[in-house]
Amino acid sequence: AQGASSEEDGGLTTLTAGVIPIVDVAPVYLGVEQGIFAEHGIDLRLESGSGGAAIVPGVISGEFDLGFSNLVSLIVAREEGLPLVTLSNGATTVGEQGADFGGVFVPADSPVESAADLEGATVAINNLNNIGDTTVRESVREAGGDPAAVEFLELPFPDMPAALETGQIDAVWAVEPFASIIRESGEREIASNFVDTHENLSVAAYFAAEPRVAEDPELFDELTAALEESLAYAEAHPDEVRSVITTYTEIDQSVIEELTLPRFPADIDTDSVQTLADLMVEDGLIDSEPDLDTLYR
Amino acid sequence: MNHQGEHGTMLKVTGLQKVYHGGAADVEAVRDLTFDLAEGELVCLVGPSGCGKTTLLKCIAGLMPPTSGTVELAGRPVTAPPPDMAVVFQEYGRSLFAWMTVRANVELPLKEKKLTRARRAELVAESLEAVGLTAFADAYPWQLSGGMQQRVAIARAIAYEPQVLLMDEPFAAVDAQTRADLEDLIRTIWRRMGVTVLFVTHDIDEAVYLGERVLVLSSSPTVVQDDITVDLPAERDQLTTRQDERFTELRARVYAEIQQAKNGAGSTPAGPDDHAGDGAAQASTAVH
Amino acid sequence: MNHQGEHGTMLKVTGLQKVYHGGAADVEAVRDLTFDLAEGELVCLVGPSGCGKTTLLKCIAGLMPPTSGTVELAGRPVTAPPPDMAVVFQEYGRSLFAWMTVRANVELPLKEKKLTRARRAELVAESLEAVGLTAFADAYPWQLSGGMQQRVAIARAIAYEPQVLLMDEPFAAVDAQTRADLEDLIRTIWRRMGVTVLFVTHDIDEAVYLGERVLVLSSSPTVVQDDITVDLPAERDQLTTRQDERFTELRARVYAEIQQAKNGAGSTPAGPDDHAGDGAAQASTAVH
Amino acid sequence: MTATSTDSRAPDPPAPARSPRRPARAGLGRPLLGAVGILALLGLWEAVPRLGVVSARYLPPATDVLAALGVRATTPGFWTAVGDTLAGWALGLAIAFTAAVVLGFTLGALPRIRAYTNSTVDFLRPIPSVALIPLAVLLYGTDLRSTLLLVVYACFWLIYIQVLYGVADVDPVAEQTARSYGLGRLARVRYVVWPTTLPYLMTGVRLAAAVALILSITAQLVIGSPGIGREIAVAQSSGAVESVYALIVATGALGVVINIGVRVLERRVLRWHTSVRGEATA
Amino acid sequence: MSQPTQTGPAAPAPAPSAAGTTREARAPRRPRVGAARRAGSRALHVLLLPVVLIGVYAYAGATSSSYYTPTPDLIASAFVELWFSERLFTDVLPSLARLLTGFTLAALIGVSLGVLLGMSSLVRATLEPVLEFLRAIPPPVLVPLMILLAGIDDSMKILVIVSGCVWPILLNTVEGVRAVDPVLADTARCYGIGGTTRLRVLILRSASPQIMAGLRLALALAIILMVISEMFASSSGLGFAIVQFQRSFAIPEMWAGMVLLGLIGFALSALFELAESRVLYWYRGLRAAHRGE
Ligand SMILES: Nc1ncnc2c1ncn2[C@@H]1O[C@H](COP(=O)(O)OP(=O)(O)OP(=O)(O)O)[C@@H](O)[C@H]1O
Ligand SMILES: Nc1ncnc2c1ncn2[C@@H]1O[C@H](COP(=O)(O)OP(=O)(O)OP(=O)(O)O)[C@@H](O)[C@H]1O
Ligand SMILES: [Mg+2]
Ligand SMILES: [Mg+2]
Repeated sequence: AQGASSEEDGGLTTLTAGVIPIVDVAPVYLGVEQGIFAEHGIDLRLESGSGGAAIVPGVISGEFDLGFSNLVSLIVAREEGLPLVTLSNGATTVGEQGADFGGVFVPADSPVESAADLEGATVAINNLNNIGDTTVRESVREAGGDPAAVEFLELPFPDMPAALETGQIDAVWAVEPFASIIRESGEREIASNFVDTHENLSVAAYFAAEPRVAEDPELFDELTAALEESLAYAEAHPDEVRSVITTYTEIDQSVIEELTLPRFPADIDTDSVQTLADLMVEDGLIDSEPDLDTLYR
Repeated sequence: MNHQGEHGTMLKVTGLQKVYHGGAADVEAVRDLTFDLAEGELVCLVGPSGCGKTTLLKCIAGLMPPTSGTVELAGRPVTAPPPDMAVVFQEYGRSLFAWMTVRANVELPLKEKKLTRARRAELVAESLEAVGLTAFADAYPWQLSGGMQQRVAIARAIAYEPQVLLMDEPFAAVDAQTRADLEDLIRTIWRRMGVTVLFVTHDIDEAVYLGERVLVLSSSPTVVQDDITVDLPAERDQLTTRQDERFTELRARVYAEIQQAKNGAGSTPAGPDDHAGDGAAQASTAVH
Repeated sequence: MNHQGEHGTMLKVTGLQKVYHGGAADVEAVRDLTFDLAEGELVCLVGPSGCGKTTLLKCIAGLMPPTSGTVELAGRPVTAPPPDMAVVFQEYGRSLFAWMTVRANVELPLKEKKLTRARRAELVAESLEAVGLTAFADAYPWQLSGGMQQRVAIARAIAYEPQVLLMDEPFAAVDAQTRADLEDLIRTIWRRMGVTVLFVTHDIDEAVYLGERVLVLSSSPTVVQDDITVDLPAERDQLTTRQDERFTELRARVYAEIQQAKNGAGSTPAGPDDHAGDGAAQASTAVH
Repeated sequence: MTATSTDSRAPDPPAPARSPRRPARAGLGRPLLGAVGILALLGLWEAVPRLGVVSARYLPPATDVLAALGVRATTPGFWTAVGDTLAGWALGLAIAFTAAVVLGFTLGALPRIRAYTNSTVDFLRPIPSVALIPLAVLLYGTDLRSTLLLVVYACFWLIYIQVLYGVADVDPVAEQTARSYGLGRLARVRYVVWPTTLPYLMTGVRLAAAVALILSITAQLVIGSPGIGREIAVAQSSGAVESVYALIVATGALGVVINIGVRVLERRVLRWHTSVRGEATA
Repeated sequence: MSQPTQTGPAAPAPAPSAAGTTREARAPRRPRVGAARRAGSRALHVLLLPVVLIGVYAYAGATSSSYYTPTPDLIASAFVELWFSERLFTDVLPSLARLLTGFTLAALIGVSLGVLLGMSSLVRATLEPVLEFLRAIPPPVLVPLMILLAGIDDSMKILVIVSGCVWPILLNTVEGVRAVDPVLADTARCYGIGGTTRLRVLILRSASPQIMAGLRLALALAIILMVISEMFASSSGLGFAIVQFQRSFAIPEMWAGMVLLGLIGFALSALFELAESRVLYWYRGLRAAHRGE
């Protein structure tokens, strides 16, 4: 999709998105399926990999026209001087304690009762120094514990259920579909860290490279509009979201029916991002207060 | 022909046949060999190039299973290399351990025999002395000339103090003088220790000078073409023995046999009378 | 001593010294060799085991740089293997390419000579025929006996039709009869093609029977101990020549020289008079 | 025993009874043994979760996984994925092979120049391909070329080092023979160095074949270009344990098939080598 | 070849068995200046190409700088800042310890299993498909299973390292053992050399050139696998740090980590070279001997 905007294809402009095959990106799949992008003159191709490792360089190099990433990563990248801007919101916490699409889990027989009890425990997080540990620390803080006393350890989400069940780890922070899998095997949820951080927390966003956007602002206006429309559509049709998930993941049907979907508001809650940024400064993920205004397109 | 002398039979080869299956066509290296060696006998084996001497030796040493026939050593059938047997290989260079010094090469089998350190040192020193390599004990085999390597292999065999000694053209790479010395060395050891020796050589003089008997193999299909008793006195000497009239006679006889073996279709293990020359015989090893 | 005969000098070795630095101690393999070969001469080289014959040959073949001294071939100094020179190595087994059949082994150098396919086939067939291995053309070297491998190496050398032929104990592993045949073969080729031959052997009879001259090397420190002209008729024959009186004389002379070379500290390239026995000489190759 | 040993071409069928025995053993016995080995592995795998050593949820029994694989194998998508993976594998391996062989032989023959490259080679070799992924994506995006970069980078060193050791293993006597017969540099490489290096090279190829497979799958897994790797990624992030194992089995099976191929090749090209001929003779 | 300085009127040299005693320094073949020169040329060998490459890279970077390929000075300063700190002890040393443990284990397993497989064609035929199966599986996808079996502590990481770098050792050992010279093997059998002695003096030694090739490959692989193993279930270590830098877009730091990996590789390789030159002393001597050195 290099220099994609010129590639006219039946009147449509072909754009490529780098996404991760998880529940959160269902709206774009839905948008494509519903023809929302086509209506905006865009033929959106979705490429999925297992991790973010390839998405940011892909967007920077122009391989992808847009990508999907959590906001902590985006803030860090921006701070490190990568010219990234957000296009629209990606996924937002459900905002309900104990019923979010991600949370902190402990084995059923664990002595840990609340986030405060995590002091001295080891918690598995998919990526260290990222949104997971930042928000879990906040949960600990809110519950009156000392976040510095919590040990974090990296473990991919897919390995968490097994690690938790075999007792190799005290607690895990997991998101859907693993949250459901863990719940199903009877483990206990002790905190909803996103909710603890901000009840409207914008967890992830769609983003693009600033120079690309500046090059062709109209195209990206259309793209943003299509994204927002897709998000709104998804928000309005949860059943369709559940069914579109089956097309790009292999999540078990029974799990799909159970799992908690995030909310898909179209706009980023800047207030929640500010909270997040403050926490990042506090935890030392970044050195100074970031200039968030430049992050939003 | 009965050569067992006063002792019992040490080595008994019966109807030995060996066919190699490796290549595209099967090769019958030996057809049917039957002979035996008495205990403490020194027998030389001669025969045309490629007639199967090495093959025979390897079968006797238990390194290769014969295709048919049996080898018995001191009454027991040989299926694996028997203890107390030493072999000097024709490919002397490849039979030395390149990563060990000359001394270590000679000493290694002695270690396996669980001799004391002192005894080992003594044997190594003696045998290296005997082959004239004392000064090279700490050299590596690849620092030696061909003849010297061959002498290391010989030193290793004699230091081992075997009951049976198989040697495959062991003096091929040494000079005439050294060769004479080594011949005498072998005879001395043989007489002193009563070891049974089977000695392959291409040098007819050597065969007659060394052996109590000379076995002549035919060219392939290989059988024992002749078995000549060397009725020279036990006390031999490079000068006098070789000038002995009987020596010359025997030598001539062996020579004739070999010539015949090479040219003729060595069919029966018979005397030196009934042979018809045939030049192409040498090429007939490959059986298609 | 001037042996150049009617032709010019083909090979000129002057003050050749070779010291091996490889091991712990340096070893002086050859001290000071000076001699030359006329074009089309057949010279035999004899000397005690380990005296440096192989070393000398490798220096002549341009495979090793001498420590000092020079080798000149047809007037040009040798620094790399010269063209039109064939070498038969003492380690015949390792000099054959295990991954090629006998035929391919013999043919390979001819390919490099850019001969036509037909000519190559002819040469290969002829030379294999000459050494009696026609039937084994398609076998691999490791399917052959030691003597057969050696004959392949010889076949390769003669098929190459070199101007200079260096042979390092080429008949060590073949039987007496084959050896005699091969000796005659070498002489025939030499006479027919006018090739210059340097032939290392341990067999004194062979040296005298084959050569026009016999060079005797001393034991180390190695020098040319004697240079004996073989004044036998050019037309030689296994039976008559060997019975010739002159043959016996020459043979005795070479034998005496070698014995002396082995026992004495051959210091000067002198005649057979001035030698004092020194048993330890053989051990003296290692220079510290 | 009045044999007519006069003519070598005389049809003299030797002990024909013996001949058929070996091919039978070589042709049937080995794969059978191999199958026994694989069956034993599967048996162990079946037993471990069934006996509750580990939870069947995280290590499903072999039969379940094979069943899942069976189902998957009926879908065309699976075979496209296999095809994509193999494409990256084959191309990457071929490029790495060519580059490593050419460079290995060149530098192996020029020890002086090689001395200058050693430090750099030692420096570059331990850099993990996986860490190069961002760079690969930056350079080539997510298409095949990225995968190729990673595959080639990882495999190149394997073959290269093997070739260097192989070149060093040339028998000096053979080498000298070739030189004395006037074989030029190229001819020596072709007739002497190459055959000597072959066993090393074969090992290198077998190593690299697996590593190429691993990296082509890892690249797909992380970058998300199409292939088995991406299927694994999707299955993993969906928590579909059985699918993950099914795909792993498919990967392993590919490895076995590839190895069989290399072994067959080896038996052909190394017929003369001790390691192969030793099993045929005696 | 050095010029000969005639060794005096060498009277038939005394029997050299008493080597060393009469080592009348054969006219200093390689004077001390030579030693210095050799050290210098060795330094040149090591440094020339890297310097040239860095130069080219710096030049290319100066003309077309990219975010993911920072200039050498940026990498260098990041390098100094990162690794000349206590991170060396918290990240690098534990990683190195795991690396060496893993490599050692892999060497032991690879060589012993390799000898077993190399010596018995029966065992080989039985196990080869299984091993090939395991070999083809990417270590990253095996990590979950390893976590199940070995937990998430160091043992899992060592297991990852072993499971990845055992293969070159294993394969090379198998091939090396299979290629033992038959004449030598026969010699050993004749002289009753069996069991562990046979293993020690025959099999391992003659296979050693090939085993060394395998070990050398495995050494670099072990470093790579150390990084991979730290991508899972870890919170410290060199590999972890590199991944972390990469993920947080600290690109010069990431490159600094890679440079450290390279340097570790180089250092280990140099050590290995030292060991190899001792183990393969005979092998190199043998080859040099035929070249006439
Ligand atoms: N591995 C093998 N495969 C096939 N044929 C073989 C093999 N080894 C030997 N032969 C054949 O067996 C025959 C006898 O070989 P052997 O080595 O026993 O002869 P030899 O009597 O020792 O000869 P020489 O005196 O030349 O050493 C030869 O024709 C040879 O070609
Ligand atoms: N690579 C080497 N390193 C050290 N010394 C060596 C080396 N090669 C040969 N020598 C020594 O050089 C001397 C001469 O060896 P060379 O092989 O030339 O002897 P030769 O005359 O061919 O003996 P032979 O008749 O036994 O083959 C020997 O003393 C040997 O120990
Ligand atoms: Mg033989
Ligand atoms: Mg020699």
